[in-house]
Amino acid sequence: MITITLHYFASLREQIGRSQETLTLADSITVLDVWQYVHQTPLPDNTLIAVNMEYVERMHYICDGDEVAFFPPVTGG
Amino acid sequence: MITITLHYFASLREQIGRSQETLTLADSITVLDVWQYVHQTPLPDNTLIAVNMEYVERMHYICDGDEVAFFPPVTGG
Amino acid sequence: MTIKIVDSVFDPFLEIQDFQTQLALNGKFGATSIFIGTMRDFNEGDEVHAMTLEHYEGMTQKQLEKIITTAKDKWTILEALIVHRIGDILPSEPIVLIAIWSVHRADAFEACRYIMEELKSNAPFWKRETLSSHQTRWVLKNTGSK
Amino acid sequence: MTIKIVDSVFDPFLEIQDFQTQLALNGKFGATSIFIGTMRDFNEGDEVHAMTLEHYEGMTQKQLEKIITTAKDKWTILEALIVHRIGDILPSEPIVLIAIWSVHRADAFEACRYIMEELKSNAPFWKRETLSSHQTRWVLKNTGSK
Repeated sequence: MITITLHYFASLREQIGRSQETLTLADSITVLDVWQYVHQTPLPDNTLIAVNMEYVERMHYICDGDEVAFFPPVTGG
Repeated sequence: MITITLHYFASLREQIGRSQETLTLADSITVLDVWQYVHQTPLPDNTLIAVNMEYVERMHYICDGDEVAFFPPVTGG
Repeated sequence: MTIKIVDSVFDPFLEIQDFQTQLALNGKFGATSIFIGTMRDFNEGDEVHAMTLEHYEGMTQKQLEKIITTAKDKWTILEALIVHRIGDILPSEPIVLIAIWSVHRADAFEACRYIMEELKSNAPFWKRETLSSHQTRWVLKNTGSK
Repeated sequence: MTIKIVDSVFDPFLEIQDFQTQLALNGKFGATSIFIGTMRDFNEGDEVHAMTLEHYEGMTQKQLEKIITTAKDKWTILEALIVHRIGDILPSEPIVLIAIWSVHRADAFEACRYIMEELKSNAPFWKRETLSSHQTRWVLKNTGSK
């Protein structure tokens, strides 16, 4: 079993209505599939994805214990 | 008659042993000729020349009342 | 190198001076390049009354450290300081400070610019603006190198 | 725009703050790019104990004004401050300060860098170093973009 935490930030957090949640899966899947499994909608085009606070591509496979974050383009500085 | 003032700065001022002098000439000549007339030596290669506080080329002709300055490469900042 | 994420107004010049006095670099650095980003009271044609800066705690520090480490590989820099605001911000308050110390000027100038561009592209901060109508909006994206 | 030639030690951060409080730019600028050149205690492999900075009074101001005017043609800048030391200088004292205020960061970064490079190439200042042996030497030339 693979358990991961999902985090959402900024406008994406507001749209989803929560900032985090936990997910348990039988097998490793890609972060893109994680999004589609949980939200049943395509991932918005410009969404950035981080696993354990490092940027990853959409085809990155999750591991047990991963912290997976989805967020819109960053606008700091 | 053309009367100009000559100014020297930094290492050039020290080599020449004075910071300024006045020169009167019958006709307009170039700033390079001014140097050769006064110092009887070739102008050191990297010397910069300003007339009335603006950089000029060696072939620039002087006018009456000009302030002509000779100095080594600048090293500020 | 120091990275500070602060949730209340900071004085960029005090931050630089405090940091500089701790450094044992007297006489060793010839160049300091500093960038300060300040909140404007207008953006994209609208008056902006206030701003809230959200960030991804932990990832922010991690990404900023990575950016400084890359800058240190590319240029010869002696020290680096980054301070970034989060929380509620008012116009004319500083948002970000980057200060780089080096022996020669090219390193400080180029590392400072690089770090600022990388921060804008990769550090997980998000701005939400409150307009004069009290309406709020998320800033959609940072300008490229602008 | 302000150009100051000063013959005693100055505090770059106080200069910036004093200048900034006089500006009616609150909320109007988003970017400030600052460069500070500081005297090092070593140069070209030798310990340097002191330095004297000579300049061509009048031409200095004229050239610096020209440099800022050209920068204003090239970039959209709101304000510019240059402070440059002359006279006797000790290690770790600031030599030059350039500060540029603009709406967007590219203008401030690029104008600041440009002004510094032009100052190094064209402003009539000359440095004479006093080494640890008490021998003095003129600095022969500035490094290109370094």
